[in-house]
Amino acid sequence: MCFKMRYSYIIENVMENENTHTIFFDADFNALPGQFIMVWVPGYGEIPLSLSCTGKPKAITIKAYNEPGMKLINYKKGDKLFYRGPYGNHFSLVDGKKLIIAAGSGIASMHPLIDDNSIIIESLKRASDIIFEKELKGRAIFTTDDGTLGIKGHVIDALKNVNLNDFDMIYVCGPELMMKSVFDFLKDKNVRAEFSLEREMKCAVGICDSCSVSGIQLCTEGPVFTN
Amino acid sequence: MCFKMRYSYIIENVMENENTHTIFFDADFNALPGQFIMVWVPGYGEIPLSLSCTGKPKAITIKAYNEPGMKLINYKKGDKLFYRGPYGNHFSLVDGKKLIIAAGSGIASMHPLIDDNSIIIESLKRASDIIFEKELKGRAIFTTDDGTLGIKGHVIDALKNVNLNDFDMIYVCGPELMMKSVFDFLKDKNVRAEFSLEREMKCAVGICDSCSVSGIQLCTEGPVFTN
Amino acid sequence: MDVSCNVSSIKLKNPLILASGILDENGYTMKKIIESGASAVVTKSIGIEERKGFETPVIYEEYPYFINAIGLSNPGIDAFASEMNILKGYNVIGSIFGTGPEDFSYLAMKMQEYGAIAVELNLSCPHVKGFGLEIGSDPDLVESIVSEVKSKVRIPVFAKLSPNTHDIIEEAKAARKADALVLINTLKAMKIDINARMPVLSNIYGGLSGKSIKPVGVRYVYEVSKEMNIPVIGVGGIESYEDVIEYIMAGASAVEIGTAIYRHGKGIFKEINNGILNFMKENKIESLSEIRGCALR
Amino acid sequence: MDVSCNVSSIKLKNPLILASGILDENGYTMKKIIESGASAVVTKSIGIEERKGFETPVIYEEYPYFINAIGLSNPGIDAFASEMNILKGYNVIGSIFGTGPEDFSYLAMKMQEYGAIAVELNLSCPHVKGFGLEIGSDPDLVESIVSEVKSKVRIPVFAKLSPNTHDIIEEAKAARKADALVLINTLKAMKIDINARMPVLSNIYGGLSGKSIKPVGVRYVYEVSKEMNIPVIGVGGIESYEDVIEYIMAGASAVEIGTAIYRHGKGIFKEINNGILNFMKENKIESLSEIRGCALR
Ligand SMILES: Cc1cc2nc3c(=O)[nH]c(=O)nc-3n(C[C@H](O)[C@H](O)[C@H](O)COP(=O)(O)OP(=O)(O)OC[C@H]3O[C@@H](n4cnc5c(N)ncnc54)[C@H](O)[C@@H]3O)c2cc1C
Ligand SMILES: Cc1cc2nc3c(=O)[nH]c(=O)nc-3n(C[C@H](O)[C@H](O)[C@H](O)COP(=O)(O)OP(=O)(O)OC[C@H]3O[C@@H](n4cnc5c(N)ncnc54)[C@H](O)[C@@H]3O)c2cc1C
Ligand SMILES: Cc1cc2nc3c(=O)[nH]c(=O)nc-3n(C[C@H](O)[C@H](O)[C@H](O)COP(=O)(O)O)c2cc1C
Ligand SMILES: Cc1cc2nc3c(=O)[nH]c(=O)nc-3n(C[C@H](O)[C@H](O)[C@H](O)COP(=O)(O)O)c2cc1C
Ligand code: FES
Ligand code: FES
Repeated sequence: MCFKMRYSYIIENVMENENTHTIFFDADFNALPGQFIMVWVPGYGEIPLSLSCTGKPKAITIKAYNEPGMKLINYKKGDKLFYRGPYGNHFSLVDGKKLIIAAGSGIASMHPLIDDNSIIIESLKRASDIIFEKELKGRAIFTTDDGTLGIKGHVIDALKNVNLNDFDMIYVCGPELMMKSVFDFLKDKNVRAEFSLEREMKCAVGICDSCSVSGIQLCTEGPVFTN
Repeated sequence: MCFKMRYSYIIENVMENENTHTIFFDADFNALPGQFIMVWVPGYGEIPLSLSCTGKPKAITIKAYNEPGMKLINYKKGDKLFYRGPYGNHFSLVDGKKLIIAAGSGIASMHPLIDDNSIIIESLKRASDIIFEKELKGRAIFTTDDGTLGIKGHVIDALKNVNLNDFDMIYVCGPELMMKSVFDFLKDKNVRAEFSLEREMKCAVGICDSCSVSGIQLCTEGPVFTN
Repeated sequence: MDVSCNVSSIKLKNPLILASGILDENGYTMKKIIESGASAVVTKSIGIEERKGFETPVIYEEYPYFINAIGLSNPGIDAFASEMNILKGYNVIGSIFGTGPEDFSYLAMKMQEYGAIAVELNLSCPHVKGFGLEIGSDPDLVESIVSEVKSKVRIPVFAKLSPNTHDIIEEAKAARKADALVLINTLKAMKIDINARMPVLSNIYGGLSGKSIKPVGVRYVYEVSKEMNIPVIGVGGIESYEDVIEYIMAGASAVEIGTAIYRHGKGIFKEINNGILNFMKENKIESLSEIRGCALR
Repeated sequence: MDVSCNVSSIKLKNPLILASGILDENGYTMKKIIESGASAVVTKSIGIEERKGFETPVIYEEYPYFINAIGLSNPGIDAFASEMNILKGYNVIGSIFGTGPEDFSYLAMKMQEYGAIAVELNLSCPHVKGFGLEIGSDPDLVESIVSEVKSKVRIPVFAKLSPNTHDIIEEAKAARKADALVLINTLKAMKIDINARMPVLSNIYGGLSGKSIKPVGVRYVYEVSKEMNIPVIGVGGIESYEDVIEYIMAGASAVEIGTAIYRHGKGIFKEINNGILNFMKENKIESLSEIRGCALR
């Protein structure tokens, strides 16, 4: 186990929408869907970001809110991306049918799970917030707050119409409130589900206590938990 | 490379003569003839000692002069022997006939080389100084200062009578004066010879400069040198 | 075989305490640590007011180095009441920091009220201006803080001293009224990333902890145990039962473990405890008091 | 690409100097080191009289720790003439130690007479009573030693300071008349063998060097470079070209390498030099001055 700070060169910076970018970089560490890295933007800070591609090349998909994020989405091909990791546990990989439930940038960590065997329920504020449009095409059920795409409403409104028994695994990532509502909805159904939690993370190695929930460190024992 | 202080249990302490003892200990590091260890006698000091047995069990043979030596020869079966190493390079192992030239406790480092294919020339002060008597039986030519065993005189007096071309390798260890005389004697002969040098050693890892000869550190680049 | 130990009037079932600043901001986390085998936990250092701490990055890791500049982030003593509540009945030592005797004694009284079994004065954090190190290097201030706190609380008072000093004995003597000394805090240090061409930590400087500092920690415990007659809790770079035994032979009454958790997880307390028991069995040691300070010459 | 550098008036073909105390008691050894690629060597610290140094064991090694208590063993300044003779024409920096201004200035003059290109004042050895650390922690004494030596010799004077301090800036200011500061010496530390139940080093305490102390060394170089305008030579834990670059980015004019030799051998100087050249090439750096101190904020 050695997580020293490293860097990789950026191969491509793809704008997904107004403030969301996917940054591909040339790294050869091994990682699994659900794991994250700590990205250091020298002079601006360090933030946890899920790997949105876990193969080769790797990628992160970031919705820029804060200073490091804003800086990051302006990185260019050939720039150095500094990071440490990968950290955390990962989603269970299953052979059968998968249901992916995402809201906002939560889709980033589940991007590596999308394949011909998966259906995605994604909830957005509005149609223009969509990312990974190409990958989602023909596989996704959308809900939007303003009804500009798919169902007007929340994930649960879409989830109600799905036959949960069709799926071998349900993956969920998004704002905590949304995950709570999905968790509650699934509670009395007999399904396998995994939730990826996001909390402030400072150390990512399980010693600073900033990401703890009920005595569990999300950075080392999570971020993925089962229902 | 990790030379941290370790210990092994002593299996047997064999008195070779008045103040020379062979101490067998149960260690499983790999070593070759000519290498040495730094033996720590807690509270008394640390001294370099050649391995007089390099297989299993290992052994050191010590002629006690100073405080740590005196303490060491009184160690009993079951006591802990503290040491670090093995250090240094080793004698070249050859298949053919070997001539071993030793004086005093110099024989210790060459003990592992003694076999049916070797002849030993050993010089002693007097007959009672002999050690490894059993192993030497029938293979050794002795010289003594007082004539109480073998030839009265020095190694060279014995060396003169030997046909050097019979040997594929000559090994030499003993006081520096004796080695110098052997070195000079062999200079114009066309033979392969290796000399094991002993100097004060403090660090044994090539940084304190206490064992240096002409800019070479005996502890790391020696103790074995070729003619 | 008996691994229990006493630090001043406190009896602990084993010598393994969680060090301040590591997994101890949250009541449930600390509970987990005690359930994992620690005999007590020291809380994160708590001050009068909430502090956010420094911007990220706040740690740099490259074994055997671990450098942190968390910056004394903490919720403030009032908000911390709720975490302490979760820990009722558990062995919690309240770590506190402040700028002078008033701060420290106020915080100590609060910790006592919250049920702490002892209070640990952080006189030694190396990277936060105005706290810790600057206090720790002023013997008069240390003396007045310790006296003041001692006069205000009934629970034992531990003083955690800085290793960033040239004369630990002077420092230790200034803190001699404490019921125990805690040695050591981190060494002031830093890391520059040569590819980014800048310091990694947002605060530039941080504190070096973990494996690298063990020989310094052992030396402080030894030096103080040799010169003074005061219980010492050893901290710094403990990763294995051998390290614990080394500190105990240097004179430590108990030890605190911090950084090692990131490599070994919370299981380290049970692991080390088992290691100690095995060592005692092999060496026919009945109680830790037989070997405490046995290396002192 | 240019790896040469200047330390005060001295021009070096590369920034890699052999540190004091490692393979530098013997003239032929030092010659070998220079021939292996070091741009200069610092001699073992030499005093007025011969000193045998401490009884063995004088080192303890367990990567990443290296602890030594050689005890300033040296042949005395008069006997050392013959070693210096072997080194005529080579870049030798004479390290000296003593108890006060007279000792130091006498020794410095001798070193100058022997052909040293500079003199390094060892104000910082942590484990020998009456020398080094005790001197280094007395700013007035440091100041008078540096002044006295400066007034007596023409060659540059370097002051090697102790990291066993709470305020390096105070120390550095006391030595400000020196032509360069050398940071850092070893950290006072120790090792207890738990099976022997005693300290390993005969002197009990020794100095921690090697990998473990690099973050402390870098921090001292950075802190002094930031606060003061004086050349600094970085020392402590350098094992690779990355470490050298890190020290240079922290502000070091050159570096000294010691302990790493036991793992990497004398070839380390060429190896590191090649590493630096590659790094410069990849990063399009023409001269080390482009990156010197570039991490300072
Ligand atoms: C394990 C893990 C994986 C993560 N993976 C990703 C990822 O792949 N892609 C990604 O974009 N982010 C991801 N994040 C979140 C990302 O790290 C944070 O957005 C970023 O660190 C800024 O967080 P902050 O809390 O410091 O925000 P601040 O700097 O405090 O942000 C300012 C404001 O923006 C809001 N905000 C911040 N982030 C979000 C968000 N994602 N959605 C809505 N509002 C937000 C905050 O609530 C706040 O009001 C991940 C976080 C974790 C813990
Ligand atoms: C690589 C190496 C391997 C060694 N292997 C062995 C070994 O296998 N067995 C062994 O017995 N010793 C061996 N020695 C020597 C042993 O380490 C020393 O005898 C011991 O360290 C004491 O040395 P000292 O110089 O400190 O003697 P001191 O403590 O100074 O000894 C006191 C006196 O005894 C004399 N003396 C010391 N050693 C000898 C000696 N061997 N013969 C005659 N006079 C002596 C000294 O000249 C001195 O006058 C080896 C040394 C080295 C460097
Ligand atoms: C992330 C981190 C945070 C720390 N925070 C504090 C703190 O708030 N108060 C304190 O007294 N010591 C703090 N320390 C120091 C530790 O308590 C301990 O003294 C030091 O890390 C040495 O022990 P270790 O090597 O076992 O970690 C912190 C250490 C680390 C690594
Ligand atoms: C075996 C040994 C002996 C040393 N002797 C001296 C000395 O005589 N004078 C001195 O100024 N520093 C001495 N030092 C300290 C080194 O010069 C250097 O400052 C320290 O070891 C840190 O550098 P390093 O980590 O590269 O070894 C010695 C260090 C070692 C390991
Ligand atoms: S981020 Fe520090 S414990 Fe998880
Ligand atoms: S014994 Fe130290 S260099 Fe050989």
